[in-house]
Amino acid sequence: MNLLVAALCGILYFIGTSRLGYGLSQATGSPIFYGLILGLVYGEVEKGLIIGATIQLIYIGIIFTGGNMPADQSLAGIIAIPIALQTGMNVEVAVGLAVPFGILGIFIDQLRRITNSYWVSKAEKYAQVMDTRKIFHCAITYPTITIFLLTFTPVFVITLFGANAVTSIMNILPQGIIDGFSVAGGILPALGFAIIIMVIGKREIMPYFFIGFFLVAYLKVDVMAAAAFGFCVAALTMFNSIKQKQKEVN
Amino acid sequence: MNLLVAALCGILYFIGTSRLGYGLSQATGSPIFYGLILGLVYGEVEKGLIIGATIQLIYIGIIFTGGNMPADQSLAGIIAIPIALQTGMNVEVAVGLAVPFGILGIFIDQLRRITNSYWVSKAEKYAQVMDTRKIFHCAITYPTITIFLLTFTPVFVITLFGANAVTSIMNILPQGIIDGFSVAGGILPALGFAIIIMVIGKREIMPYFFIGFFLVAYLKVDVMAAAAFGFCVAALTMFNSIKQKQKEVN
Amino acid sequence: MNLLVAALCGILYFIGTSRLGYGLSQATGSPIFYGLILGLVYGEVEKGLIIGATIQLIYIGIIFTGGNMPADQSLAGIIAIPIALQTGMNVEVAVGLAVPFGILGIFIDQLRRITNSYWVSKAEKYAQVMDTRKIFHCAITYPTITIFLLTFTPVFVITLFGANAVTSIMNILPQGIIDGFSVAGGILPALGFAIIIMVIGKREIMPYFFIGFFLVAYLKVDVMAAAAFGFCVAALTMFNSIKQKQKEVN
Amino acid sequence: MSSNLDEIQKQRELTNRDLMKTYARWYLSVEVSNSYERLQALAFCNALSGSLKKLYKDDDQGYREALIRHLQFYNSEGTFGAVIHGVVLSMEEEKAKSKDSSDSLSEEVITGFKTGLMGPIAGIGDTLIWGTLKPIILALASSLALSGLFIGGIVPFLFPLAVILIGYGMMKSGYLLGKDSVTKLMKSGLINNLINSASILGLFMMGALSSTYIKVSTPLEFSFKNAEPIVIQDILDQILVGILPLAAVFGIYFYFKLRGQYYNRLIMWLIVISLITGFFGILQGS
Amino acid sequence: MSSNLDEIQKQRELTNRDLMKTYARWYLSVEVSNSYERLQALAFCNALSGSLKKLYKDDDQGYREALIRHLQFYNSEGTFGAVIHGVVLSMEEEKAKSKDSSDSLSEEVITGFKTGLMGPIAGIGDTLIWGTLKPIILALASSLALSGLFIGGIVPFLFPLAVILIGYGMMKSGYLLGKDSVTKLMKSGLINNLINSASILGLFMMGALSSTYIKVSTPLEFSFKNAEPIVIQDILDQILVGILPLAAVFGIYFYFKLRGQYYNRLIMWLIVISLITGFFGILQGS
Amino acid sequence: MSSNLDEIQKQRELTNRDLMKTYARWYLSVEVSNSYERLQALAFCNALSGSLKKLYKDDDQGYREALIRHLQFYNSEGTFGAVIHGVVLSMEEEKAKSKDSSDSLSEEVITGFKTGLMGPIAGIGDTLIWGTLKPIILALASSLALSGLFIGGIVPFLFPLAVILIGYGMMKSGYLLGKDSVTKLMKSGLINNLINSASILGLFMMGALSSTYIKVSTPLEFSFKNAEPIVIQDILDQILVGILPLAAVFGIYFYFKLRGQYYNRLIMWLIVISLITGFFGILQGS
Ligand SMILES: OC[C@H]1O[C@H](O)[C@@H](O)[C@@H](O)[C@@H]1O
Ligand SMILES: OC[C@H]1O[C@H](O)[C@@H](O)[C@@H](O)[C@@H]1O
Ligand SMILES: OC[C@H]1O[C@H](O)[C@@H](O)[C@@H](O)[C@@H]1O
Repeated sequence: MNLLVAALCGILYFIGTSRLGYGLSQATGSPIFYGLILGLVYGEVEKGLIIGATIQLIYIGIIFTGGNMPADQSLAGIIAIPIALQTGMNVEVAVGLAVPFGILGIFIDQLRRITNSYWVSKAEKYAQVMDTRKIFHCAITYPTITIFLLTFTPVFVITLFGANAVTSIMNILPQGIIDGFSVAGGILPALGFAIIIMVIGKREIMPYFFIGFFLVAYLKVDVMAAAAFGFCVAALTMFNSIKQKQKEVN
Repeated sequence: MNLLVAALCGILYFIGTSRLGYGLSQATGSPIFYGLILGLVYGEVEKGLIIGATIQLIYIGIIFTGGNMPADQSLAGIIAIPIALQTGMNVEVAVGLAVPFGILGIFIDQLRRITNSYWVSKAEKYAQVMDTRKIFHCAITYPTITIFLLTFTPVFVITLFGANAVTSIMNILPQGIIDGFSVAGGILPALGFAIIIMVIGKREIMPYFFIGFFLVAYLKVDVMAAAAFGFCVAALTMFNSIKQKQKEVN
Repeated sequence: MNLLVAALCGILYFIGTSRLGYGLSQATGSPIFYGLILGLVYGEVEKGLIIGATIQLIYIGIIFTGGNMPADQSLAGIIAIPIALQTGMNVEVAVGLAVPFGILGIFIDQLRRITNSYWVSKAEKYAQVMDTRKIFHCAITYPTITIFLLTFTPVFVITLFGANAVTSIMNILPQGIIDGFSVAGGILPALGFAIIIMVIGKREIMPYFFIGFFLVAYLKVDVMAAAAFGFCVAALTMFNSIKQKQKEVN
Repeated sequence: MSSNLDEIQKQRELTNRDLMKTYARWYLSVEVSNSYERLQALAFCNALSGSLKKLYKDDDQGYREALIRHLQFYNSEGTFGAVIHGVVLSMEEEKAKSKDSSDSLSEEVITGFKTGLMGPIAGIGDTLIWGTLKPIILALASSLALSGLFIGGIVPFLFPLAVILIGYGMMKSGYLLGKDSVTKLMKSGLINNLINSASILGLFMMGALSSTYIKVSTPLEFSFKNAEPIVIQDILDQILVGILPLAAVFGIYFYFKLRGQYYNRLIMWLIVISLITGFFGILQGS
Repeated sequence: MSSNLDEIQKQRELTNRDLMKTYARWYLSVEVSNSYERLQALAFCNALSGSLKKLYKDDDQGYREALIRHLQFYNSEGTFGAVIHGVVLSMEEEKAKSKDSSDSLSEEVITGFKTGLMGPIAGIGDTLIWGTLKPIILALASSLALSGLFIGGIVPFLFPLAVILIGYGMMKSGYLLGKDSVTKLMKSGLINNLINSASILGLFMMGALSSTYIKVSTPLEFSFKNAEPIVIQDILDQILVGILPLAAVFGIYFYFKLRGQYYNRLIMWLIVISLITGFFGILQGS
Repeated sequence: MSSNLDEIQKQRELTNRDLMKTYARWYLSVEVSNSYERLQALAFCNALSGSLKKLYKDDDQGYREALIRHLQFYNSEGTFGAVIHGVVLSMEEEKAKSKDSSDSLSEEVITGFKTGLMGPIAGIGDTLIWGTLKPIILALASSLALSGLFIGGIVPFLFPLAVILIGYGMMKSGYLLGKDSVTKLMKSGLINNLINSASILGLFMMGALSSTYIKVSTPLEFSFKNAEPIVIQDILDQILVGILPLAAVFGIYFYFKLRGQYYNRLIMWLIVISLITGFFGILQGS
C-alpha cells in the first residue's frame, strides 16, 4: 500500500487511541469515522462507511469498566477498512479480518498502562516539590509520546504490507469460507447488543428490549422510529415515577 | 355572484353565529358544514369539503374562554369557500384568503357583546316586575335580531361582489406567491394543534403527543387508528388511577 | 364412505373424547388434529387443516366449568371434515354442517357422566375392602369401555352413510344459502372469542383487547406478532405490580 | 343508582318535565345574550325563571328576589356548568319551603355556591368539552371530509348532541344530589383522573393530526460536481420523519408560551413567513 | 430453593417416584370417571390409593378410612388443583405417623382443607389454564394451520405437555411445602398478579384473533344517478377498520351477559341470522 | 435556580474561569495516564493542581499535602465523576480557609468522600454515559452510515460533546452545592429513576438494533417427493419473525452470564461456529 496512506492510518490510529479528551476516542477512533476518512481517500465513501459501521456495531456495547479495554474497535477498523477498500474485499470478509485485530489491540493498551505506572511514581516526586508543570508532563506529555510509538508503528507496518498478503490469501479462499464469514458478519453485532443488555438489562424492564425488537421485526420501522417511541416510553416512565414519589412524600 | 347564493351565505353565517343552542355553532358554523352545503350548491361537494376541512383544522383548537372569540372560523369559511368554488381558486390560496376574515369576525362578535349589555340592564327592570316573558325576549329574541343584522349584511355584500374582485387579483398573482400560500396552507393547521397543546398538554403526558405523531409518521396509520389506540391508552390510564386511588383509601 | 375411513373416524373420535390424560383431548380431539390426519388420508392436508382450524376457532373459548361440556368440538370436527374432504364441499358450508354436531355431542357426554355414577358407587364398596385394583378399574377401565361404545358407534355410522346424503343435499343448495353459510363461517369464530372475554375480560384490562384488535386491523401484523407484543405488555404489568407490592410491604 | 335517584325525585317539587324545560331554555340561550358585563347572567336567570315560579308559588316577594339574584354576574362552561343550575334549583326549593323559619337558607349561601363553583367548573368544562371533545369530533369530521366523504359535514353535529345529553344529565344530578355531593365530587380526585385521561386521548389525537395534516417540507438540494445531489429532506427523514411539521407545532407552541396567546398576530406572522420561504423555495406545502 | 426442597424431601416418606406415580394416575383419570354426582372424587381416590397404602403401611383401619375419605365429592381444576393432592398427602403422612397421639390430625381438617381450597383453585386454574393458556396455544395452532403448515396439527399437544409439567410441579410443591405455605400463597396478591397478567396476554390475543379470523363485511352499495355509488363498507372502514367483526364479538358478548350463556341456542341464532343476511346480500363472510 | 447558584458563586474563591481550566485539564487527561496501579490518580491531581494553588495561596505546606493527597488511587466515571472534583475543590477551599482553627476539615474527610463516592458514581456513569448514551449515539451514526450518508461519520462526535457539557455541569454543581447536596441527591431515588428510564430507552434501542442489524437466517429446505419443499425459514417466520437473531443475542447473553464475560474468547467461538454453519449451508448471513 501507498506509504502515505499507511502513515495516515498510523496517525488515525494514534489519534483514535491517544485518549486526549475523555470519550473523544469514541469519535476519533470510531470505525465509522475511519470509514468516512478512508472512504474519501479511496473515493469509496459509501463502502467505507458501511464497513466501518458494521465493525462499529460489533463493539457498540463495550464499556471500559475500571479502565480495562475488552477489545479494540479502532485497531479492528484501521486495519480492515483500508485493506478492504484497497483489495475490493466484500464487507463480511472485511469484518472477519477485523476481529483478530480487535483482540490484538488489547495488548497495546496493556503495554500503555504498564508504562504509565512509571509516570505516576515520577509525578509523586514532583508533587513533593510542587512542580506542577512536571506533573502535567507526567500526566499528559510523556504518556502521549509513548502511545504514539506504541500505536503508529504497528499500524503503519501492517497497512503497508498487509494488502498484498491479504490479496494472495483471498485468491485461494473457497466460497464456503466466504459464506462462513458472511454468517460471522451477520451474527457478530449480536455481541455488541448482548453486552449492553448485560449492563442495563434488569429483568423488570427487559420486555422493552423485545418490544423494540418486534417493532422492527413486524412493523419494519427504522431504528430512529424505535428511538422516538422508546424515548416517549422512557419519558412517561420517568414522569410517572417522579409523580409517584411525590405522592409518597405527601 | 348570484344574489341567491349571496343571500344563502348571509343566512348560513347568521345561523352559524347566532349561538342559539350551546355548541351548536360548532356544527352549523363549521367550515366543513359550509363546505358541504356550498359544495352541493356549486356541484363540487368534494372540493367544498376539502377547503372547509382545511380551514376547520386551523381553528380546531379554539376555545372561547370567558366568552372571548379569538378568531372567527365561520366568517373565514363563509367568505373563502364560495369564492373559491366560484373562481376555481386552489385550496391553499383559498385558505390564505380565509385567514384575514377569521380576524375580521372578531369585531362583529365584539359589537354583539357590547349591544348585549343593553338587554341585560333592560332585563333587570323586568325582573323587578317579574315579567319573565320580557326577560325571555331580552335573553333571546332581541339579541338574535341584532346578530342577524350584524352578520347577514356584511357577508351578503362581500360574497356578492367578492368573487369578481378576487378573480382579477388572482390573474396577476405570480407563482411564487401561490407557492407561499401553499406553504401557509400546509403550516397553518399547526396553529390549531399548538393551541390545544397549550390547554391540555401537561408535561407528564406530553409523550403521548409524540407517540401519536410518530405512530402516523412511521406506521402510516390513519387518524382514526390513532384515535382508537389513544382511546385504549386513555382508558387504561383511567382505570389504573382509579384502582390506585382505591388502594390508597383501603 | 370407505369402511376403513369410517372406522378411523370412529376411533379418532373415541381417542379425542376418551379423556385419558387431562387436557390431552384438547390435542387428540382438536379439529385441527383431525384435519391433519384426515387431510393426510385424503391427500388434501392443507384443506383439512383449514377446515379443522376454522372449526377450532369457534370452540376456542370453551371451558368445561364443573365438568359440563357446553359444546363438542370433536364431534363437530370428526363429522364435518371427512365429509367435506370427500364431497369437495367448501369450507364455509362444512363449518355450517359441523355446528349441529357440536351440539349433539353434548348428549353423548351427558350419557357418559350418568353411567359414571354407577362406577363411583361400585368403587365405594371396593374401598371398604381396600381393593385398589378394582377401584382403578372403576376409575379408568370401565368408563373407558363405556365411552368407546358411546363414541365409536354413532360416528362410524354417520361417516359411513353421511357423505352420500350430504352430496345429494348439496346439489340442490341454492347460492343464497351458500352465501349465508359463508357469513356464518365468518361470524362464528366471534363466539369463541366472546366466551373468553366473558371469562378473563375484567373491565380495567379490556382496553388490551382493543389494542390487540386494532394492532391487527390497522397495522396488519400477524397473530404471533400480537402475541409477542401482548407477552411483553403482560410481563411489564406483572413486574410492575410485583414491584409495587414490594414497595407497599417496605 | 338511577332507581335511587327516582326515589329522591318523588319527594321533590320539580318534575323531569320542569327540568327539561329549564335545560332547554338554558341550552338555547347560553351565549345569545352574553355581554362583557355580566356574561351568562341573563341566560341563567331566563333559564331558571319558570322553575323558580313553580317553587315560589305565590310568594311574589321571594320570586322577585330570586329573579334578581340570578341576574347577577355569572359565567361558567355551559355543559358541565349545568350542574350548578341543578344545585341552585335544589337550594331555591329548600329556601322557598322554609321561608319563614329562622334556619332558612340565606341568599348569600346560594350566591356563594354559584360564584364559588362557576370558576373551577369552567376550567373542567373548557378542558374536557372544548379542549378535548370538540377537537376530537371536528378532527374526525375533517378527516372524513378530506377523504371527500359527505358525512364529514354532518359529524360536527355530534358535538351539540353530546353537549345536550351531558348538560341535561348534569343539571338533573345537581338538582337531585344537591350541593354536598357536588362539592364532594369536586374534591375527590375523580375529576382530575377524567381530565387526565381525556387529555391523554386529546394529545394522542393532536399528535396524529399534526403528523397527518401539517404539510411542510423543504425542496432544498445541494449539488456537487460529479456526485449525486444531497437532498436535504432525505437526510431529515433519515433523522426523524416529520421533523419539520413537529418544528412548526412547537415553534408556535413556544411562541405562545413566551409571547402570550396573540392568535391573530401569529397567524399574520405565519403567512408572512410562508410567503417568503415559499417564494424562495426554502419550504413547500406538501 | 430447589436444593432447599431436596432437604425437606429427605425427611419424608414419599419419594419422587411415589409422587410421579400418583400424578400419573391422576393425570390419566381426572375426567374419565367424572360423574354428575361426585365429579372427580373417584379419580382423586384412585390417584392417591398407592401412596396412601405406603403411608399407612399395615394400619388397615387408617388406610380404609383414608380411601373412603377421598371418595367424597371433589372437584377442582386438574392442573393447579394437583397442589391439593400434594398437601393432602402431606397431611395424611402426618396423620398416619401420629395415629395414636391425641393431637392427631382429625379427618375434618383434611376434608376441610380439600373442600375449602378446591373452589378457589378451580377458579384460578380455569382462568389461567383453560381460559388463557389453552386458547393461546390453540390460536397459534389455528393460525399455523390456516397457513397450511402441518405443524399446526401438532402444536395443540403443547397444551397437555404444559399441563403435565405444571401439574406435577404443583403436586410436588404441595406435598413438600404443606398446607400453610399454600394458604399463604393464596392470600398473597401474587396469584392475582399472575391472573391479571395472563388475562392481559389473553385479551390481547383475543383482540388480535378477532381481528384476524372474524370475517364479515357488507356488500351494500347505494347508487345515485350520475354519481359514484356509495360503498357502505368504505365508509365503515373510514370510521373504524373492523367495526363489523367488533360488533359481532360484542353483540355475542352482551347477549351472553344479558341472556345467560346459552351457547348452543346462540349458535343456532347466529346461523339463522347469517343465512338471512347472507341470502339478502346484507353481509358477506369475508 | 441558576441565579441562585450565581449568588453562591460570588462568595467563593474559584471563578468560572478557574473551574473551566480545571475541567479542561481533567477532560484532556482522564485516561491518558491511566495505569493499573493508580488509575485516574495522576489525572485527578493534575486537573486540580492549578485551582489548589489558588486556594492555598502561599500556604506551601497545605498545597504540597493537597497535591500528594490527590495522587492517591482514584477511579470513577469521568463525566459524572467530575462532580467529585467539584465537591473536593469546595472542601479544599474550606480547609485552606480554616487551616489553623481546630475545626479544620481533616484530610480523612476529603479522602473519605472521594473514595466513598467514586464507586457508586462510576456505576451511575458507566450505565448512563457508557451503557446508554454512547451506544445510542453510535447506533444512530451506524444507521446513517449504513444508509451511505456521510454525516454518519460525524455523528459520533456528539458523544464527546455531551461528555464535555455534562461533565462541566457536574463539576460546577459539585463545587457550588458542596458535599451534602451531592450525598442527598445520591440517596434520593431520582438517580435511580433516571437510570431506569435511560435503561428503558437503551433496551428499546438495542431491541430495534438487534432486529435491524443482526442478519442470520437458515437456507435449509426439506424436499419430499411430489410435494413442495418445506422451507425451514418460512416456518420459523410463521412462528416468530427474527427468531434466529434473537437466539443469537440471548445465546451470547447467557454465555456471558454463565461463563463470565470473556469477550474475545467468545468472538473466536462465534467465528468458528459461523465458518462451520456457513460452510455447510446451515446458516447464512442475511
Ligand atoms: O468503570 C469506571 C471507570 O473506569 C475507568 O477509569 C475508565 O475506563 C472509565 O471510563 C470508567 O468509567
Ligand atoms: O371559559 C368559560 C366559559 O366562558 C364563556 O362564557 C363561554 O365562552 C363558555 O363557552 C366558556 O366555557
Ligand atoms: O371448573 C372446575 C373443573 O371442573 C371439572 O371438574 C373439569 O371440567 C375441570 O376441567 C374444571 O377445571
